[in-house]
Amino acid sequence: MKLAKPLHGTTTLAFIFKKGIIVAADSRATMGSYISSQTVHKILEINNRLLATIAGAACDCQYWGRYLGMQCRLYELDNGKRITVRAASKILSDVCFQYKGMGLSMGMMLAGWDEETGPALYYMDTDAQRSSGKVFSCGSGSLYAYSVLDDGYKWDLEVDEALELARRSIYQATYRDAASGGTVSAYLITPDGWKKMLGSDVGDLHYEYNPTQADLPLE
Amino acid sequence: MQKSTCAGATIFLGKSQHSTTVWQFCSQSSVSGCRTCVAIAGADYCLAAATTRLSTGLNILSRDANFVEKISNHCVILSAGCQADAKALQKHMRARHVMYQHQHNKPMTCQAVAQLLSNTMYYKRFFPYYTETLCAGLDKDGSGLVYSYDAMGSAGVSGYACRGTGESLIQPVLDNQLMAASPLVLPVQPSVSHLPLERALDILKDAFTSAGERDILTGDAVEILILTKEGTRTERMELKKD
Amino acid sequence: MDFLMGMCCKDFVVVCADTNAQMSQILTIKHDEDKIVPIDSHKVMALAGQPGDRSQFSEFIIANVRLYALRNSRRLSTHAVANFTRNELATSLRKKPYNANMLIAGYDESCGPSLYWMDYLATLHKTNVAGMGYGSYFALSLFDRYAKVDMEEKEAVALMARGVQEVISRITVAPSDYVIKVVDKNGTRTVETISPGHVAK
Amino acid sequence: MAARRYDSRTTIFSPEGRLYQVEYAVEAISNAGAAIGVLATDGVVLASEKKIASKLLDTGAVGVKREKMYKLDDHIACAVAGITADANILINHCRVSAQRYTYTYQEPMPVELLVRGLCDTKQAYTQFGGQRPFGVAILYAGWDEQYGYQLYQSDPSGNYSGWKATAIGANHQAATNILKQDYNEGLNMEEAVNLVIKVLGKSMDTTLSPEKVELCSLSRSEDTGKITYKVYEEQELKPLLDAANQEKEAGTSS
Repeated sequence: MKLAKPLHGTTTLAFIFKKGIIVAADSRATMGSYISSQTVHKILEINNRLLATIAGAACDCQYWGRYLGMQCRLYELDNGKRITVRAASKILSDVCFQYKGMGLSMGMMLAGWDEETGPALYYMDTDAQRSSGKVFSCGSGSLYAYSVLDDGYKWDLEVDEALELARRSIYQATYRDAASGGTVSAYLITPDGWKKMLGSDVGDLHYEYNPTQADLPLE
Repeated sequence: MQKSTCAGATIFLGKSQHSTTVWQFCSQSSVSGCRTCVAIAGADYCLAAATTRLSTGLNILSRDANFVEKISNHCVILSAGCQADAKALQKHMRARHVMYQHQHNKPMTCQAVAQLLSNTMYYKRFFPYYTETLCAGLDKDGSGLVYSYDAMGSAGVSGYACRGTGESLIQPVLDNQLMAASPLVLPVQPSVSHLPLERALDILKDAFTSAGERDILTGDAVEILILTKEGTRTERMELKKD
Repeated sequence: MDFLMGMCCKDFVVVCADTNAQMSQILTIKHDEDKIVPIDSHKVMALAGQPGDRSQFSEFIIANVRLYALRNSRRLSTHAVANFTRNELATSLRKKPYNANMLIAGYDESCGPSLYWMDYLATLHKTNVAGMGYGSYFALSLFDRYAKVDMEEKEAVALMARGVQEVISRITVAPSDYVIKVVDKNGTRTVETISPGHVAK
Repeated sequence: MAARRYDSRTTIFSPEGRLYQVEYAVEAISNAGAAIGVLATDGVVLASEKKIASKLLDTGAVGVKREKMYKLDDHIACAVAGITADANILINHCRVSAQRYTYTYQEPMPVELLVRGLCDTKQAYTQFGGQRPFGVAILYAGWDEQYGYQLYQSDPSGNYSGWKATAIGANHQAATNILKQDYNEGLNMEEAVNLVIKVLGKSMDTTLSPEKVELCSLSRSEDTGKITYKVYEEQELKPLLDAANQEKEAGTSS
């Protein structure tokens, strides 16, 4: 019997650019070599302004993601305004620090558009590391995703270019990383909130990117 | 040093060692419990089935054990894995449901049971219920819902699911027969082929029969609950007794 | 792979730290992580160690130092901050240790600039030259050779930049980006950032 | 009689908004031996009157010889007026907090911090029920880096304040009046010692004598930075007291 559904076989990424924030992820969950799900929601919709990507143990990410959603709502009720990404990420990071060394396993990115300061993106994990930044990727496929992402990233990308960059990065990661796969989902965050922009099955994507035998990458 | 992005080698090494001990404790060899359970959601029904064999390692303790807990007329919980933990979890959920009814004067929706189940299981994050659980039922319109969990309560909603030792045998069959597009795909496409009840029941029975042929721990009989808006009925299908 | 160094001269103290945030030994996720955090206008704390412990511990110390200033309308001296920090680190060492090494640099009205070195075991040492991490092997001998107590700020910063260059060229796993800050009677300021390898987009 | 209903508990206000128990505690101190402090440019001087209850009391015994003056840390000393037993508790509190501060910060505790810390404790006893307030007023003399020489006074209510010269205990009203007249800005330690003894002599009912008077000073060497807490021994004290007694006599006879 398998106890936890580890999502460390995962590729997630997020980046800020001129027009907003792109958040993208694959959807595979594995237990050892068994694919336990191809339809995991690795981008949690914390509320209608905040998105979190998850990697690590699914149960930890889901539970604490839910907890974060609750805390964010309570903050809104207490203060009459939306919580900043910075504050929300600190809530989660403090939880991680509190449980440090006890076996929790999460690698998350939190993205959203703050009312006063604009787009914000944080990376945090169960070592209680927490960093803000413009470009992050997380999970076992992140190294593959990073190189494609870094190569194509520019501040003044158009929205469709950015979405394509995200999709391509995740796709390339699923191509090399056996633990990543399923569907590429991509969201766009703007001042109005998030919107799911893409959902592409990696199986179809492969033939879309490589329509003929000649297009296939060098083996 | 502390972690590696490549499959989090260090973190998960520690973790899988932990899981292995748990494994040794509660998997096929020693702990008694249900072995295989399946749930299938349809447009106007939900099927929930579990084998009735209770076994400890290779010893069969009972051929007529019950592993499906009916929480309400439109929600059941099925658990594979350690029987003691499964019963503890199911009884706890039933008690919570009774309390809910006293407080709210109505039964819990299947969605609420599913969420409560997830929190209940995560509550024991550091000493989990050694069970893989399914929550199957109907929404307020009478169409089927299936939620599946790992031991610590991570939940996924799907049209059908299998848990237990038969999972790797039955799940691919269900995928083949029932899976459509991924629910994550845009533009949205139907992700489950909703079969007529009789057809789904046939597939379910065939799947168990086949699993019984190849899995030494699946056998004896299958208890099948058929939940519809009109009510719940139980079917029993005999499997080979070997 | 964190790298810190510090140098205390007659009228000022210079501190340098790398600015890389790593997710693992082989992955840098950020090139502008400021590891030299201000304690108050005339004190800074440069930290190395586990990222989580680093930030949690420094936030805790800074909050307490600020609380003291508010409660008592009086600032703690650099000496007091260093000893307070040591005390907290030593206390938690036997319970829930913080894996954080640090340099504390400050300028006091009464006694001028000062620099303290402290490791995660709460060893505290007041010194005029300090280094933390593998880079310190190179930086320290360079300081021993060239550093003088009456150096101009410019000279000191230049010497520190030479230390960074040496670290980059000799250490196989050297961080790619650095920042140098100065603390003197006018407060704290960033004087130089060094990013030879990384091209920011 | 009206007060009766409101004075049995420390934490209950009377309809006039007074805390009788606290006021009674302040009253108790007015009957205790006086203590006087004067701030000088180069130090702080404290003096106090000891009441000798019986001829048989051994004035050389440890607890009796130094009954009013206590060193709290290297740089802080105090004189107490009131119930000595209560004072002992508070003094211990001060000493522990001073050492704890040094332990944490490796530098001497600022004087006001110590005074405030103690007054927080005193205050608590006027607010939380079940216990009586401390029947002690204290004069603190100290030196720190930021404010130099300082003189503070605190009473059972937990109020504290800084002074150039002040008095607590029996006849403190009279003593402060004299201090007001005779205190000169910028006086030095020697002048401060004389002033303190003069005021003590005038406010005491009897003549000054070494077994009835305690005198101490706190000063810092400019060269070494070392702070000296000095308690005047009998041979040093006697000539000063005799001179004051003579002056007092001369004053009354003329």
